[in-house]
Amino acid sequence: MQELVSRAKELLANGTVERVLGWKAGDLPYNPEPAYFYVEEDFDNFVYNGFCGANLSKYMIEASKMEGKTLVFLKPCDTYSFNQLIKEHRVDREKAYIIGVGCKGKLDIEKAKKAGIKGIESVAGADMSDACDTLTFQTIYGEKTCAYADVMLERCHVCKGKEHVISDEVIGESNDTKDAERFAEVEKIEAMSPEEKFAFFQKELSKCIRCNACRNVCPACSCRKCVFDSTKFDSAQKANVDSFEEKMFHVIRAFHVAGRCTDCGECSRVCPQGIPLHLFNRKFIKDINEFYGEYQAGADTDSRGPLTNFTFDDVEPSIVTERG
Amino acid sequence: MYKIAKENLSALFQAIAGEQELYLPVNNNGQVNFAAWTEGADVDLDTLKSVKSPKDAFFPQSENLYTVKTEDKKLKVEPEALKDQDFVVFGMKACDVKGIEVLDKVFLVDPVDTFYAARRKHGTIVVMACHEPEETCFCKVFGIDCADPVADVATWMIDGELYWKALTEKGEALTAKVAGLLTDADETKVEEEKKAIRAIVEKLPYSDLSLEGWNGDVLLEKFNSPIWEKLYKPCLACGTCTFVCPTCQCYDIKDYNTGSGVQRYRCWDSCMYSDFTMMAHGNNRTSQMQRFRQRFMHKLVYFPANNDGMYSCVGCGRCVEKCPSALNIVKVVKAFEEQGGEN
Amino acid sequence: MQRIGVFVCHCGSNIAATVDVKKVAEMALLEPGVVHAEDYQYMCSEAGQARIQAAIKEKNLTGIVVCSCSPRMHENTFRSAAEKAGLNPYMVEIANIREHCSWIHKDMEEATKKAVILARAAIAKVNLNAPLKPGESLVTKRALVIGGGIAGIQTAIDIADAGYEVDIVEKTPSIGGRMSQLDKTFPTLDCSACILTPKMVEAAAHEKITIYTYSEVEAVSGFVGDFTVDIRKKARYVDSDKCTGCGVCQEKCPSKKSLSEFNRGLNTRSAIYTPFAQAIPNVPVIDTDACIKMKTGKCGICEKVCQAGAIDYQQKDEIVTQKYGAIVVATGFDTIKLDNYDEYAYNQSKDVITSLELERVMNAAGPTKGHLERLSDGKHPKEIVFIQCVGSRCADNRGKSYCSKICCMYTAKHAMLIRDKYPDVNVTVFYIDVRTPGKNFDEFYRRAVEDYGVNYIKGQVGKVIPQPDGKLLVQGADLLDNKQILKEADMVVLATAIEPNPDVRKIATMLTASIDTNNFLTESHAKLRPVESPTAGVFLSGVCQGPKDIPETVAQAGAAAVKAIGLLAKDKLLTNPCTAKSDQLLCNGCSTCANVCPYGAISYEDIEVNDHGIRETRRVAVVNSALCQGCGACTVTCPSGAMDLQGFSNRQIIAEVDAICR
Amino acid sequence: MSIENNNEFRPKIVAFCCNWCSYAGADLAGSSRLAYPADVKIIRVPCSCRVNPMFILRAFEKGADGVILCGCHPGDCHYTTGNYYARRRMTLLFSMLDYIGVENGRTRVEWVSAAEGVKFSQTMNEFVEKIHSLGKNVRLGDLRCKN
Amino acid sequence: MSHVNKAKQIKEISGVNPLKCMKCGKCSASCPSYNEMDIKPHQFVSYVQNEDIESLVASKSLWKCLSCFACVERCPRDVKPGKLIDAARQLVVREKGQTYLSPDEVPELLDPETPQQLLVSAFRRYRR
Repeated sequence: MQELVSRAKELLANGTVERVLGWKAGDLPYNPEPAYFYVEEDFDNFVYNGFCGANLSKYMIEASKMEGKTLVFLKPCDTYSFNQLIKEHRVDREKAYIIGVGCKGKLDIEKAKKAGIKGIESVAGADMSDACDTLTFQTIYGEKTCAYADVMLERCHVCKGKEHVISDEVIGESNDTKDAERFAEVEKIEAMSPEEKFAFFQKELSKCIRCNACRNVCPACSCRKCVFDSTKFDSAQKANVDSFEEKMFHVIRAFHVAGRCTDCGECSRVCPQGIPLHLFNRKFIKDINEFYGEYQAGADTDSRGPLTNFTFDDVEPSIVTERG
Repeated sequence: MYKIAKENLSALFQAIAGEQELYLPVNNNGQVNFAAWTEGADVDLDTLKSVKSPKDAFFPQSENLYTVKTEDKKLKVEPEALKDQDFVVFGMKACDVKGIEVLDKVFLVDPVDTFYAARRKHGTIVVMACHEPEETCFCKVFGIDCADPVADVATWMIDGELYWKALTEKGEALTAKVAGLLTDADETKVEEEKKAIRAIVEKLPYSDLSLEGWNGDVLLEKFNSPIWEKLYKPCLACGTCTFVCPTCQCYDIKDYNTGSGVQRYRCWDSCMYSDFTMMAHGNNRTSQMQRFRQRFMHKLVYFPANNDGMYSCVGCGRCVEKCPSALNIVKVVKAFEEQGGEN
Repeated sequence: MQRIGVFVCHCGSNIAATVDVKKVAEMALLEPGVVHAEDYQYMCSEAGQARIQAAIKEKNLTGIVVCSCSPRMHENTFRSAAEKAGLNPYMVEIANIREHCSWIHKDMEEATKKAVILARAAIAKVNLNAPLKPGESLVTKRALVIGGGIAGIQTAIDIADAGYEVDIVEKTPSIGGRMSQLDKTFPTLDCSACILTPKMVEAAAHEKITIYTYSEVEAVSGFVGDFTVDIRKKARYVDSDKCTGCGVCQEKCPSKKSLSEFNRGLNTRSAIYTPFAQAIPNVPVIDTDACIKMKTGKCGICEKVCQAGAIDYQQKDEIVTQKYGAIVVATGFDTIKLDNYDEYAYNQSKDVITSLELERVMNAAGPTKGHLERLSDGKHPKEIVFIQCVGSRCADNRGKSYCSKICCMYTAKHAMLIRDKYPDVNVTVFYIDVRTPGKNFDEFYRRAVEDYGVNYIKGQVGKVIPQPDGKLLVQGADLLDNKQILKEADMVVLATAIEPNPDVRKIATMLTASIDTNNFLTESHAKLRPVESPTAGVFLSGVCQGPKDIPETVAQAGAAAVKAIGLLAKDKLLTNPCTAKSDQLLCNGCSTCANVCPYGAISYEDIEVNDHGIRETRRVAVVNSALCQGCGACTVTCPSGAMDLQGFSNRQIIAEVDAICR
Repeated sequence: MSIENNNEFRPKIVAFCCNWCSYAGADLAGSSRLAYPADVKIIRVPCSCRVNPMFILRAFEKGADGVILCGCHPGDCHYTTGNYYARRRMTLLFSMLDYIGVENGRTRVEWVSAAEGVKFSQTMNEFVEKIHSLGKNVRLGDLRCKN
Repeated sequence: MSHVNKAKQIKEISGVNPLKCMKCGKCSASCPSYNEMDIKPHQFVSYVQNEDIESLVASKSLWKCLSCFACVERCPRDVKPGKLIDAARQLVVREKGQTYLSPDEVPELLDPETPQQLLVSAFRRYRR
């Protein structure tokens, strides 16, 4: 972390960048927030640890409008989002100085809390320098420990890899965290009967409160005005908890980002109701891979997305029925 | 003071639900929220905080106001019926109850919101003391005692037994209905529990948060502070904080085209949304900074200025837990405090 | 709120027999916005139209729905009727209650119910219609012809004769194209040069035609009626204005070892050269790869001998930018490379030649001065074998899948000419099929067989084996006699497949004209619009569209010219108003829409916006309504819903959906 | 009307037809008097690529029991490439609907040329039959739209 | 097995679609064993197309083909008569069941007249 700070200070001092976009320590041991750093003193609060799950790529849309360059710290998976945003002309590569940061898997404090850890006063083992694979919590109710991997975000278990697909330089080591198959959950659902599938999604989606956190955090959902907020399309919907969220909202949203979603997992991370929203996006990704060849959104900045492309002998929609 | 063994609670719930609707914390796919009790529901009284506050029992996220139907070329308006059945909300916490008090200030003053008023009239609240408060709690800051909560019925869960104490007429009435399931108890254990809870509250990291200087007198000073410009930056403009909040009361009114008519409904709105208070001329808050500022100014300045110093925050800490960008009201207060110290 | 009139047509009994038209009108009156509804015997009749017009005026209608036959039938009728009554024609919607209702249902109740719903959907749509005005764009009265072969020349002359300015851009130093390389032409055997040269001269002399030879199209922007084209005039190093075409420079040039492109590499030319004697313009160019002065700085002989002082070693490429209303592509063809056909020994023996090479051999101005001789030893051949379909009709990737169309006829021509001039030479043609559709074509082929004794053998050649004595052993099959044939030949002529000029791909990309897998330009409709590219304002002339012979090429050149003239004759173009439109406040500038636009109609601009008080510069999509054809691909691909299609807007379609599902 | 009175299930079916091929194919079916059930209502769009997946979801939300999209055969698109994009969009959408538990016969894409009146009619007959076998769309309809 | 099935099998084994043939005869023109054959290479295609497998299997040509693959190489239509012959041979071999030669028996059976190319070809063909 010190290396990140000193490099950032250096780049600020020599005028390469005007500001630094990173994470600032929170008021609890596990809630750092995305923040800008402008001068040397700002870095007193700088932090980069296992709780820095936020994907800073989306913030670069706004940062691209500012004067001068912004130094941004991107984790390997964040770089895919950044690339995709370049492709969609939503960020300006020239306005970004990208330092790829190492990643050892990011943490989901909810998982610890679900495991009964409450009243947390401090956490040990979440720093990048910590080599241990255990997290130790000091709580009001005593010391608690749990395995690092058990508190990891879902997305880290199916990590795309620790390569930075775009960066100006890379600092820090990464650990391979992949220990599950990316499409295993999707396949499980695919194998269900229509009734089971429907029940599964109804149960999950009935929790939705339409807070729009999934949409607003999503780097692919970068529309200036979302169709769900726009009166123009006759599609504006707001917090109709009955039907719309359960049936349409998430499907439409997933379709809107299909072929552009890098599977960064932010939607699932931020959902206050713990809905596994990635299951929608990943279904599209799986289908795209199977029907049109392997495609990873954000792997590059110039290829055509699968939905703005075609081949003469693409599969027919009837494949959905035929494959049973 | 009565008590009932934990294992008999389902009988208690069944008894209550036999006569009226019962809302209580239910675990659905890993998330605990208040929901109507049904046979076999996974009731969860151990989780301290439901994801959403239980305010929907009185102020649902979405409710119909009236339906307009077309009959040939004429329109027929069918108003939605007001709540006319009694119901019980079981397992609210002291902060949640305080949240309802905040809502009362909005909806029960003239002009009275009839939908809300009807629900308040028919609802009986059973509150539970917080056995193990968490690091995100700061109800103490607002003078709430989560060890000794006040509602129609107050309860404590101690060593596998629920202690039960009716505090109001409604509470007495409910107690009478389920008296057969309750046994008499003395208050010793409850007093001990209260002490234990209060001791923990003292240790909570946010308990010493100071709201000094947050009142209507400093409106412009706070409003014009340059701190907002820094604070709002990570905000994603989602509505999570407002939708989990027990006191946020803003709503939007919308129409839904059912094909054969229009349903007019209201639903929670969020001041964080870009289309919040959108009017014909446009929007009076055009930047996210302004919208972000609005939320906290409302909770900590405008509301107390209009309501005898009552803040429209109850320190439940849900926003602290749920904000995707780890922003929250505590960070806002602290940021001003730090700034104040420097100046 | 619209004031909508609904007009239900009986169509005699076509509709009225199965649909209760009165009921449809009655039900329509209950729909929002409808202030008038009536039914009538024949809405499309004069009287019916008059009723519509009367209602528009009396009831002050802002939109109308006609419940009648398919819009493909009478939409235009009703639109112009409405327009005459002062209503915008795009405020008319048709509910198709004949083809889609009365004609397919028998039960009156059921058909009536459906007609009511179809009317309701049309009413819902028209409620959201907005008056549309066809856009107008000015037409630049000048045409560009890319390619200066017979196709390009003919097109240019025809357009120029109609009084419009035409520019021809030709890549090589002279116009004339493939036809200038031919010796004689079938089926009349007249000399190619004799009929082509006058055309070339006519084009060059035409006051309306400007010829850019040794030039290439570098960039194209704009759209139908208003293209802007950059033409690169490559440096000739000879001042065209001064040069008298005396040819002394070519005679004196010491560098004479470059292969002659015009003679298909069968002989050589000087470094400063005109491709052939009748070249137009008769101004040489310097081949910088061969020129000693250019390579070493020493020499300069041409400059010294040039009386006119036309040599200019300092000349630079020049870019000419010109505006055009129409563009005709006439880029022609070449023969395919034979590297994949080792079995025919083309690369092994000089005596195995392509038919185009034979043209040069037979030509009096060719490498052998028109004498038929073996290129290896100059000897007079006694036995010549022609092999058909070399690289044509090929299913694998060695050749082309299509029939090159011209080979059967020119082979008959070659065989006949040889037998005519040299009766001692035996000519054998190995063929798969002889294809001679065309006026006097089969007669021509029969003459070769019957009058000239050309030996046609049904069967293909498997291998040509050069022999040590210089002969060529041809191993073929005679499928009719079921024999394998071994034949010693002195020369073998390959009817090599033709392919579009390889440069056409680059040009098609610049024009956003579509191209097929064989690099032929695609026509707008295979039967009904064969000389128009799907890209408006781009026309196709000659082999660039598909294999064809000279008469067909000239015919198509004329057709393309007429299409271009038809366009240039207009002062303004009316554009289909049902085009896509981008809402600049919603647009993200993400470029997704441009990716799917088949017409290149979407571009991006940085504009200043005031989005509810936020002022900023944004990259937004701009649709060129002159190019947009209104397919709507962009509207669906647009993530923000900024892109919408006028006349088929999101809200309109959703309103129809809602009305049907209600 | 009596159709509503007897309790027979009459599905609501929306058919999107491209203007150049399929709408003309439907016209041909009409002029050839090739019957198909009145449950099918056609919406004319310029090209199959104009059909936004949202339109299909919207139809289901508002109570449609089946949605079919007809366009020019691949390679024959009036706008050269529109139906290729439509094909990809619909494939993915249908797969997603299948994934969330919507019966997968409720949606269909069929390429119908202007000359294929017979095919249009046959397709519609088949499709209506399929929807009959699936019954009312209960999974995607919005509860508020129940009349 | 009916002749229809046999024809089908030959098509399957060879992967050849005889309908693609345009009857140009380049195969026969290329064949070094042409004169030895009673059914000529280009005719193989029509025999298969006409499902006259009996004659094909009984023909000398089957054993005169050198598997030099000249026809396969040069066929412009991707029909590859050589593969049809190969397939017909396999059909014969399969009908014999499991009574294959053992390697030891081969030298005895070798006809000194057998072209070396055939042996090389066979090795090439059967090495997998």
